[in-house]
Formats: sequence, structure tokens, C-alpha cells
Amino acid sequence: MSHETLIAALYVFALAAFLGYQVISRVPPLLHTPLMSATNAISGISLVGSLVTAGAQYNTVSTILGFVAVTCATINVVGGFMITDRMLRMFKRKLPTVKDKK
Amino acid sequence: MSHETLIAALYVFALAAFLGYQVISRVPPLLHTPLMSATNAISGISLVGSLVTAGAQYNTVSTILGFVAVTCATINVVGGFMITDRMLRMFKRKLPTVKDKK
Amino acid sequence: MTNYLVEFAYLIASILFILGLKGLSHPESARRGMVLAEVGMLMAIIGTLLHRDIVSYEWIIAGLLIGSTIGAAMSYWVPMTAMPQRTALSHAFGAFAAALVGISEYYRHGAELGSFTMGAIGFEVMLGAITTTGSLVAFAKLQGLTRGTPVVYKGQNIFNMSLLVFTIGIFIYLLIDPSASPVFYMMTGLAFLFGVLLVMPIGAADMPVVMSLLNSYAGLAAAATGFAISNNVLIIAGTLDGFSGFILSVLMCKAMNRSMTNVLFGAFGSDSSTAQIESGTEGTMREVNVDDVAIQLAYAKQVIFVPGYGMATAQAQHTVRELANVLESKGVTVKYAIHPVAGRMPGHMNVLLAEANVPYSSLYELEQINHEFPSTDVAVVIGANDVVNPDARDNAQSPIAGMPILEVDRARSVIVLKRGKGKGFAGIENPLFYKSVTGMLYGDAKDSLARLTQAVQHA
Amino acid sequence: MTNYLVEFAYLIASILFILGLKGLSHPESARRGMVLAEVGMLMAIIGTLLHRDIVSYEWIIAGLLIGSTIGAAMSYWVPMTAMPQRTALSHAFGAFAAALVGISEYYRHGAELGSFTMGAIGFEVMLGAITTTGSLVAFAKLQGLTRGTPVVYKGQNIFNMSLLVFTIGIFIYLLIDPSASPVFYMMTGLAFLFGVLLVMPIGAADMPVVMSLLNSYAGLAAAATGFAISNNVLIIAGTLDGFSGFILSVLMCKAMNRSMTNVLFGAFGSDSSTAQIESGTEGTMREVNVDDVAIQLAYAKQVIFVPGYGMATAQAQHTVRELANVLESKGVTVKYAIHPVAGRMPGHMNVLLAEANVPYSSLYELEQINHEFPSTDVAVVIGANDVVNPDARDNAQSPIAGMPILEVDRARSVIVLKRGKGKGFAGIENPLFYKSVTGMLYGDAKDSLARLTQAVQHA
Ligand SMILES: NC(=O)c1ccc[n+]([C@@H]2O[C@H](COP(=O)([O-])OP(=O)(O)OC[C@H]3O[C@@H](n4cnc5c(N)ncnc54)[C@H](OP(=O)(O)O)[C@@H]3O)[C@@H](O)[C@H]2O)c1
Ligand SMILES: NC(=O)c1ccc[n+]([C@@H]2O[C@H](COP(=O)([O-])OP(=O)(O)OC[C@H]3O[C@@H](n4cnc5c(N)ncnc54)[C@H](OP(=O)(O)O)[C@@H]3O)[C@@H](O)[C@H]2O)c1
Repeated sequence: MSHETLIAALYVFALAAFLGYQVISRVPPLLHTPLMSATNAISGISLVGSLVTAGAQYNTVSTILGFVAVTCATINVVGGFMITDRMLRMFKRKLPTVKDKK
Repeated sequence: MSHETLIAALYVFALAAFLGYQVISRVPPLLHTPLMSATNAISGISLVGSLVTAGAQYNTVSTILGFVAVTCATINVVGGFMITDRMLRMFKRKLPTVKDKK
Repeated sequence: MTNYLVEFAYLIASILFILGLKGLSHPESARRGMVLAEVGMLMAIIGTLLHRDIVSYEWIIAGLLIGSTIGAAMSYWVPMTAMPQRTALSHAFGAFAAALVGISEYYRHGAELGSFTMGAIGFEVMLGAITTTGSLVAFAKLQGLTRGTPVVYKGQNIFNMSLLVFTIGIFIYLLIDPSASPVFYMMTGLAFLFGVLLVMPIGAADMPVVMSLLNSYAGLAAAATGFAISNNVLIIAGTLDGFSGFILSVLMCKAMNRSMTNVLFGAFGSDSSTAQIESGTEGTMREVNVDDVAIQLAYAKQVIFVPGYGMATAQAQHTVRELANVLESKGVTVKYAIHPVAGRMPGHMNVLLAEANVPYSSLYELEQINHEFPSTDVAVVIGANDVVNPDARDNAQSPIAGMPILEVDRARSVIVLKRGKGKGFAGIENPLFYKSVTGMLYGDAKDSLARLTQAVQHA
Repeated sequence: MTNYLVEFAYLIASILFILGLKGLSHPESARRGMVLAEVGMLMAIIGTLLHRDIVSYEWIIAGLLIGSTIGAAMSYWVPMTAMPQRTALSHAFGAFAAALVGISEYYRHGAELGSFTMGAIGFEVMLGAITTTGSLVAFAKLQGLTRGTPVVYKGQNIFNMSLLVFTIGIFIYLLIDPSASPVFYMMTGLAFLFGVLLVMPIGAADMPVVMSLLNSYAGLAAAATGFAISNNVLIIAGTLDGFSGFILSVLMCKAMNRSMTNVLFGAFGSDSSTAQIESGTEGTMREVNVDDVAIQLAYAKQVIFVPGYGMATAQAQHTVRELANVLESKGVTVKYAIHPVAGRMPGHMNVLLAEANVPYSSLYELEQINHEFPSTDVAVVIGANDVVNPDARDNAQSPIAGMPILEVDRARSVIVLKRGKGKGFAGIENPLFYKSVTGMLYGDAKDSLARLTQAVQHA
């Protein structure tokens, strides 16, 4: 890792940290459970690292570790997004089905 | 500018844009005038570019341009921060001097 | 060219993740936000598949298929009440992936690593390993596979501390001599062990805080991976995650009025912490029966439901909704008061009630509803305990003193639905149950509510 | 090593800028925030001075000294009411600096520039040049050095457009052949010219929007410099600025219910835009005298002051405060209603009243105060006009239809302080003045207020 890339990575980290703070602190308590599963899904981004390890045929050990990592990270991503969506679908402002009886 | 530096600069730009949006949209109308002069002061950051131009003795033209640029940018920075502070000092929640009569 | 394309895909993916999380600031925009985040993930994956190092795709495809199947199955069949466990398990998978990538990076480059990259890989592997086993223990406790109570022994904190210091020492050694591979594997092993030791002494009830922290670690592990392989999308997504988890755990601690240290090292809920001063818990509890309560409810102007952990264990959310429907059809105004730490997960009650089709405009947060109790005819406490404990407000000696509560005791009448004399998560007595305004309706929350619904219909 | 130190200083500076702007989210934390931003700027400057290219310091020191003196003098002596002009002038300086740095970079590297760097420098120089002359014109208009009215002629927009297209064409040519230096200087000259042409057709009253946009350009010019010399702190600070200016101008347009295009190309306030439909402006205006108003005020329960541009031109903020003091000492509740675009700059009224020691807890925004007018005895309009024009609400044909207003006409009594029959910035009649509830108190706002204060004291 070169000098410049390191510095740039630190900038990206610092800015992302601020942004994370700003964005997350605006999520209302109502949506904290979906938030947990959504960030859980996003943390499956380590899939990106796993894919290269699994497909690059550096050596057998790497390939096996990579394969397991891809499987695990995919569980995380797919499961996380699906359950988040399942939860969010349940949040409704008003129900059209419930008649306003008197 | 190398490939990596460019990419990194784009990331920094994108993140800063988001952050700018988030941060600025939380400034109340009460403070919009100080906000204008504060960002005005911060935009004097081009001073950083000017300093190198003025002091590097690349050639006479650069030095002169650099000198003028340093002067202009400094006016911007110093003036901007001073006036912002002058304004902000005026904003008071409650005045101790005003007696609560009645 | 491909390289530019890939980098561009990563940049867009990062932006989409941010937009996705921004969407969660409102329930109206939340689903759209998640679609953006999903597209972002897809772009990151597709971009990566174009990476020039990748030469064979069979293992990748196999992994993707198996993972998707398991992930989809898990999210499809898990009941809403088991969300805490599912999240813990999912953390374990994500963190394990990060740890494995780190190990394989070390395996490949070993001695050639510079100290900076070694540092990044070290962080990645350690955070990944701790999170993996920590989350598994959390899962086991929440699922009831092991005892939920804290496992404590004398000198535990000192032992853990020494182990931590030792591990950090090893890590520093590695930074100086990255080629010492046995040391690396020892460090990895210790980190896996440390995850177990860290979570064992924490009670099941404190798991939500722990899980949020583990979420945070999983995110930071991903960010460290990003530093190790110079990939910005990993850094951004990981950092966003890291902060999200951290903020949630801080919010939870605040809502419980406890410090993070106390949660992590206090072994709250273990037998040693029961010495305490209670007030107003002499006297008798007044038991009421279903028919009396039904009459009260049917003729009330406004009823506020206060759900707690008991509603989750009884899976009573649908029955609550039915009772509310019947009451509303009789012209009663029904509101729901949601305490920020009711249940066992931030937002727990909100999801359950949303599942039962309660519109979120009827859910009120603590600050919005507390002033309404004095003008409320009946407050119905459904399996909540600590979050309505007036001692938190009145008794400075109480272990939960200072925790904000839902002030149901200010209502004209309070009905508490619980099975018996069971204590809440904090393990303390609740003087609310002894107040004259309070009536106790014993039984499983779901049963009681079903019987109430019946009775109100005929009242 | 120095290099790392410098980069580190830049990183910290960037963080401090962000924290500084975050501080502005509340008046309590605003000053602390600005101190952080100042420290950030200092770190960035000191860090830069360590740059290995810098060999002689005399020109730098001279520039810093001269600049500081002028800057300090400007900010010390300029009255609060001249803030818009000062800001315009300051933009011109900052943008000129960016343009000069760009020109010098081109002068040095010329032909060796790659197209990406050429692009960054081009943006920098163009944005810098446009902002410089644009801001100078804005300054001249606001300071009254030239006529404030829009300078328009037939075919103006088409001419400007063609010029813009031509300039962009040149720019693209430069990207392909960066060595064509005459073309570069021509582009620079055209950009300086374009700044003038862009702002000339815009009326003085629309200057705030233009200035915010120019602020935005100045920021983007700095960001482009950052791309050109690969410096992240420039990119971050510039981008923050760019967004801030953009957001403010959008907010202003929203509060005036006009589109950005209309502001920039509509030549609002020129003679051609006076054709309009007015309603309720027949009938007579009722003139009132100081003593009557004084009695009304002295015996009121609640009085709301509605300041506008006239208060700024009359420099009447201190007198307003004195009147309020006297009223408060008589037990009258005094509030101030601040419209988002009252005056000629976002937050204009807030700064002026703050200068007069009005605590900000007495200043109310539109949404907070509008429902209070019906229960208010007297609303005193001090040199405001458009922001209280009921046509915006009632008459869909009005040029300002749909702009949110302060609904003073709902108060029990309205007193309007103005000098005569002068129109507001929008140049339209105001039916408020003809309503039976309204009394007109003619004269310079400061005079009238001083006389009112006297009279109330003796009432
Ligand atoms: N939400 C979070 O994020 C979070 C995080 C960390 C900690 N916590 C802690 O968790 C606690 C949550 O408070 P809470 O008031 O929701 O719950 P609680 O204080 O844990 O009380 C739950 C009550 O429900 C009753 N119950 C259990 N099963 C039931 C059933 N099937 N039917 C009816 N009643 C049943 C229990 O009494 P019986 O046994 O007599 O029935 C118990 O008193 C707080 O102390 C909070 O600090 C929450
Ligand atoms: N604030 C911003 O950011 C911003 C930005 C862009 C545009 N604008 C526009 O500016 C306008 C602001 O509205 P406004 O109601 O504040 O002001 P206005 O509509 O411009 O009206 C000002 C009034 O003050 C009176 N006046 C002038 N000098 C006076 C003095 N010395 N003593 C007493 N009265 C005096 C004038 O009448 P006489 O001549 O009869 O005295 C005039 O009617 C809006 O139309 C808004 O859209 C504001």
C-alpha cells in the first residue's frame, strides 16, 4: 500500500465515519430493528473480498477459505436484505382494510 | 495524477458532498447569515494552493500571481472568520441585563 | 479500462449504501432505500467479478448459491419474535467471512507484508474472530441453547484483561515481524477464544447491547479488510456499519441509564447483583378478573397499551390488535406507548406490532405519550415490567434509578397482564403492582387478551 | 516524514471544518464551531508552509500581512446592514485567488498537462473567473455603485447562451490539446466577461440568491483546485462550501416560491415584469398617528413585530429593541416574527436583531408564529411589504402567489411603518394596506419608532 493510497483511505474512513454518525442518528426508534438487520446485510460487503480469494486460484488453502467465506458472507447479505424487506413491508401508516367505524 | 489518486479524490468528493448536504441542511434559518460568511471564510482554503505558488519561485509570473492570490485569499479567510465571529457574538439566548419586570 | 469500470461501480455502490441508510430515516422511504442498498451490493459484486485476478468461477458460484439458499431460508422461516437470535447468527457468518479472508491474505503474503498491511489484516482477523464466536455465544443464549444467565467466576475480569493484553502484545510483535506465522495463528486462535470469554459473563437480557457492539465490530472488520486490500467500498460500508452499531448500543445504554462498562463487565442479572433497596413493595397486589376489566375497557374513552417483553414471548401481538379493533369499533381511542428498550432489541415492539398490522401512526414514543397518561382511563401493561417501574423515577437507590419510564401509574386505572410474580429483566421488584390504582390480570398474555376480546365484544 | 505530517495536518483540518459547520446547527455551539474551523484553517496553512517546494517566504509573508490587514479592517468597520455587499466582495477575492492559482499552474505546466488535470484547472479558472466578476457586479449593485435594476436587452439570453456554448467548445478543445495556450487565455478572458454578463440582468433584490450561487461556485473552484493539485483538504472544504451555497439558494427560491431559472433569467423587477393582476387595492389607506398607536400598544396584551427590508435600510433595529423594552416593562408580551426571506439575505433580520441584543428565544419562524396572529392585539410591520402580502395567499394570479407569508392580516390590529407608497422588492401592490384592520404610520422607520417609544413611555 503506497503512501498516497493510505492517506486517501484515511480520508475516506474519516468522512464515512462522520456520515455514518449523521445518517444513523436520524433513524427513528421505530425503525431500529430494520436498521440492525440492514447494517447487518451491508456488513456482508466482505463478500467483495471473499470473491477474489475464492476465484483467483492462488493456492488450494486460499480457494477453500474463499469458498467458505463466500458462502458465509452471502448468507449474511441475502438473509439480511430479505428479512429487512420483510419487516419494512409490515410498517404501514394507515390501513385501508380497517373501516373507520364511528 | 495517477489512476488511484483520481479515484480516491472522487470518493472524497462524493462523501464530502453528502456530508455537506447533511450538515448544512441542519443549520437553522436563524444562523443563515453567519453560515454564509463562515462558508465564505472556508472557501478561502484556496490559500493553501496560493501559498505554494507564491513561495516556490517557479518563475516570476507564478510568484507574482501567487502573491496576489495569497493576499486575496487571506482577505477572504481573515475577513470571513472575523465577521462571522462578530455576528455570532451577538446571538444571545437570554439577556442577564434585562430585568424581568412585573 | 475494466479497472476504471470496477472502481466506478464501487463508487456508485458506496453512494447507494449511504442513500439506502438515509432512506431509513422515515418509514415511507425505508423500502426504497433498501432497494438502493441492494442494487449497490449487486453492483459491488458484479464489479468484483470483473477483477482480473479471478480465473475460475465454479467455487464462487457454488458459494453464492449455497449462501443464498441458506440466507433466504433463514429469513423466510424465522418468526419475528426470533429476530434477535437470527441477527446474532447472521453476524457470526459475516464476521467469519472477514476473518477467513484475512487469514487467506496472510497465508498468501506472509513475510512480505509491510507493517501497515499487517496491521490492517491483524485488525480484520481479530475483530472478525471475536465477533464470530461472540455472536455464536449470543445466539446460543438467546435461543436458549445454553443458560441465559451470566457465567461468572472469581477473577474473571482480571483473567480476561490479562488475556487481552497478551493478545495485543502478540499483535504488536507481529507488526514488527510479520513473518512469524505461528504467532499469527496463535493470535487468531486467541481471538476466537476471546469472543467466547467476552460474551459468556453477560446475561441474555443484555445481549441486544452486545449484539449491537458485535455489529459494530463486524463493520470495522470489513473496513479493516478495505484497508488491507485498498478497497474503498469496503471501508465505507464497514465504517457506516461500525458507527451504526456503536450508536445503537450507546442509545440503548442511555435508555437504560447504565454505562457501557457496566453492561459489558457488570454481569447484570447474575445472582451477585440482587442486593438492593426496594420501596413500596409491601402490601398486597389486587387481582382482577377478565369481566371487570372488559367492562372498564368497553366504557373507557382512551386506552393506552404498553407492550413489553412478555408480549413478545407470548407472541400476543395479533391478539392485542384484535382487542384494539373491538375497542375501536366501540368508539374507544386506542394508542400504543413504546418504550425505547421495551422487549429485547431496539425497536422490538414496533416490528411486532407492525407485523400485526398496527399502523405506525398509532405508536407513540415515550416523550410523546407520557403527558397523556393522567387523562387516560385505562393503561394496559402487556408483559412489560421494568419499563413501567416507578422506582426508576421515585427511588434514587433503585438499580434502575434514572432510567426514563412510561408513567402508567398516573393513569386513572392500570391493568397489568403477566403470568405470575416473575420479575423483569432487571430482576427487581416493581412497586407499581402494589399501588391501589393497579389491577393484576394473571395468565399468559395471549390467553388473557383473547379472553378480554371475547368479553369486551359481549360487554 | 514531513509529508506524512502535512497530510495529517490536512486530514485534521478537514475534520475541523466539518465539525465547525456542524457547530452552526445551534447558536449555543456556533462560536465553538467557528473556533474549530479557524484552528483547521491554521493547521492547513502551517502544514502547507512545510511543503518542500516552498523556498522563499518573503512574498508569502507580505501577502499574508496585507491580506490580514485588509480583511480585518473590512470586517471591523463594515456595518451589519452592509453584510450582503461585504460578502459579495469577499467572494470576489476568494474566487480571484483560485483563478490565479489555476492560471499559474497552467503557465508552468502548459503542454505537459494530462487531460484530467487540464479539466480540473479549466474548471477552476472558469468558475473562479465567473465568480470574481459576477461578485464584483453584485457588490456594485448592492452598494448602489450602479443601478440596481436589471440591465436587459433583446436577445440577451440567446447571446449569453451562445457565448456559454462557445466557451464550453473552447474548453473541450483544450482538453484535447492542452498546449494551445492562446486558447486557454481566451477562455479565461471569456469567463471573466461571462461573470459580468450573467449578473447584469439580475435585479439587486435577487442578489442574495445569486450570491449564494456564487458562493457555491467559489467552493467548487476550490474543490477543482484540489483535484488539480491532488489535495484532499481543498476538495473537502470546497465541496462543503459548494453545497452550502447551493442549498441556501434553493431554500431562498422555495421561500419566494420561484424557480431558480426564473431568478437567474427572469430579470425580475425589470420594467417588463410589471404587467399583473392586483386585487383589493382599490379603496383608501387609513393613516394613523403616533399617539393613537402608542395607546393601542401600551394597552395590548401581545404585540408581534414583523421586521422587513425597511428596518435594515432605516437601521432601526436598536430603536425596535427600545420600544420593545418599554412595552415589556408595561407587561406587554413582545414577539418577533421572522420571515425566511425578509430583508435581502438569508437570516438578515436575525443578525440585525441580535445586534440590537434581542435574545434569539424571542424570534419566531413563520410556522411557529402564524397561528398566533388571531390572538394578537397589534402586529407592527416595520418596513416589510412582500412578506406580509395577503395576495400571495389569496390571489392565484399574483406574481408571488404561493409564497408563504406572515399572516398579519389575521391580527386584531395591524400597524404598518413605511415612508410612503413605495413598493417592495417584488414591485407589486399590497392589499394589506387597504384593509380596514390596517393603519399606516408614514415616515422613516427609525423616526417613527423613536417617536412611538416616547409616546408609549408617557401613555
Ligand atoms: N429493548 C432493548 O433494546 C433492550 C436492550 C437491553 C436490555 N433491555 C432490557 O429489557 C427490559 C425490557 O423491559 P420490559 O418491560 O419490556 O420487559 P421485562 O422488564 O423484562 O418484563 C417482562 C415481563 O413480562 C412478563 N411475561 C413474560 N412472559 C409472559 C407471558 N407469556 N405472558 C405475560 N407476561 C409475560 C414477565 O412476568 P411473568 O414472568 O410474571 O409473566 C415479566 O415481568 C428492560 O429492563 C430493558 O432495560 C432491553
Ligand atoms: N432575505 C432574502 O434572502 C431574500 C433573497 C431574495 C429576495 N428577497 C426578497 O426581498 C423581499 C423582502 O421582503 P420584505 O417584506 O422584507 O421587504 P420589501 O418587500 O422589499 O419591502 C420593503 C418595504 O420597506 C419600506 N421601507 C424602505 N425603507 C424604509 C425606511 N427607511 N423606513 C420605513 N420603511 C422603509 C418600503 O416602503 P417605502 O418605500 O414606502 O418606505 C418597502 O415597502 C421579498 O420579496 C423577498 O422575496 C429576499
